[in-house]
Amino acid sequence: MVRVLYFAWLRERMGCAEEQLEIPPGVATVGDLAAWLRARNAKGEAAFAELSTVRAAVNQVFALPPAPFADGDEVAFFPPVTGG
Amino acid sequence: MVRVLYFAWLRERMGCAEEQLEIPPGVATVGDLAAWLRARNAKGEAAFAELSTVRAAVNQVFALPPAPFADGDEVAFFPPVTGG
Amino acid sequence: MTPFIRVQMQRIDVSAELARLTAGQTGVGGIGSFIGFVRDDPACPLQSLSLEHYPGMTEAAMTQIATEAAGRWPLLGCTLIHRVGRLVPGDDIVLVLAASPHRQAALDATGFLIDWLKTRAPFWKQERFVDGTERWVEARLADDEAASRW
Amino acid sequence: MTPFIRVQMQRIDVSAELARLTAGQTGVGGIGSFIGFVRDDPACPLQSLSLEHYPGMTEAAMTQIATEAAGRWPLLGCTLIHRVGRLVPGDDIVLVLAASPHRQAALDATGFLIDWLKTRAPFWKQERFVDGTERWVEARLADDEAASRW
Repeated sequence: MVRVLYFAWLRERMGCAEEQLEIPPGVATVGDLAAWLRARNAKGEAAFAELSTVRAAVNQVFALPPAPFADGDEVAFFPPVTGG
Repeated sequence: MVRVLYFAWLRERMGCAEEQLEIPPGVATVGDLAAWLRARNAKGEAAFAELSTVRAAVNQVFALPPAPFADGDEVAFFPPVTGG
Repeated sequence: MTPFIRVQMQRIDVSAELARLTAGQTGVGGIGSFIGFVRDDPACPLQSLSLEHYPGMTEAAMTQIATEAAGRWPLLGCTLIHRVGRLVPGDDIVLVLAASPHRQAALDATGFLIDWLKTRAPFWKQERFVDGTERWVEARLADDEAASRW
Repeated sequence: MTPFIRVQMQRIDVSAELARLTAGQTGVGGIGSFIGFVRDDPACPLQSLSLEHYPGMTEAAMTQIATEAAGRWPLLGCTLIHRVGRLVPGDDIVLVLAASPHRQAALDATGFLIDWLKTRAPFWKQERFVDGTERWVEARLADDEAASRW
């Protein structure tokens, strides 16, 4: 199981802030996971439509699409940050 | 008459914070005045010994040695500033 | 140097934070500071700004940013406070304080901290305008460029 | 923009000055700030620092420095407060605040204001050490260089 979090407009488009997901074999990187979520349903398609504006973190550390994740990890998706 | 002010170690060496002075003919610039004060007495000699470390203002505006001054003006001498 | 990091809902008490930063120190020559505010744009009047963050990761990222600054400048202390929740124009959003024996280090570290905080800490802003429309603020290229100078 | 300029004996109340600077404004996006302190050097323990100034000229010079900054950056307000009299280690000496719609302008103006204040406003510092000796602080070439960058 992987804990997946969504923030800002990704949260709005996904319709939830987080979910526990059973990840199918072959989905091993952050990029794989985004593509799988996009293909999964209409909400995923809306949230991950523009992959260039989606950022991610694995276990609360920024991660690029090639970054791997494993069972038990926390993966978050969000837009580019706009604090300060 | 010219009002002459001294600050910091120039004040200490001159032994006063200000004086009203009758300026002799030919003493027309800030540099002339410094040279005249230096030659006037032992205190002036001590205060103006190192002219390169003396700064000046005429009527409360920084002035270089060639700057002229006139009767009724306020001329100040002081070390390089060290505020902030 | 242990940075003081906090994400909070309430207004930022700058005097209290300055007192905390300087408590027991006599080696401080200067403190640089930046305070960010919710700015109103008369052309498009803002009703409120909602700030969301990623609890846990935010504090870790802020600590890492402060640690990076401490590695680059001789800091005696630094403070990073960021508000979340619903803010209105004129409200403070963020406070950065950097204390150093030297003025230039304090000022440079302050600029670095706010530039990195804007681009490397997980906060997101949503604007709500007087006409009822809402939009998520987009990241500015200029902010990335400012951060990449360091 | 009318700068707020003051030479004073008493401690500087930063919160009060921030409130004064932002009163009635909603266009402020950021305030940059620098606070200078009397720093103690363990190698040569300082008992006190006496600050002398040139009344009248000081305020005029500070106003001119603020005016110069307002000509270079889009400032909505700025505050320059400098203490005089006898100070001890840990005391604040100087406060610079610069408010702007934009963060970088606020930070750059802050750096400019403190650099110029150090080199163009008539203040002089005399140090008194714990061993009873006194000396007038000499102007630092580094300060002139910092000021001439602008």
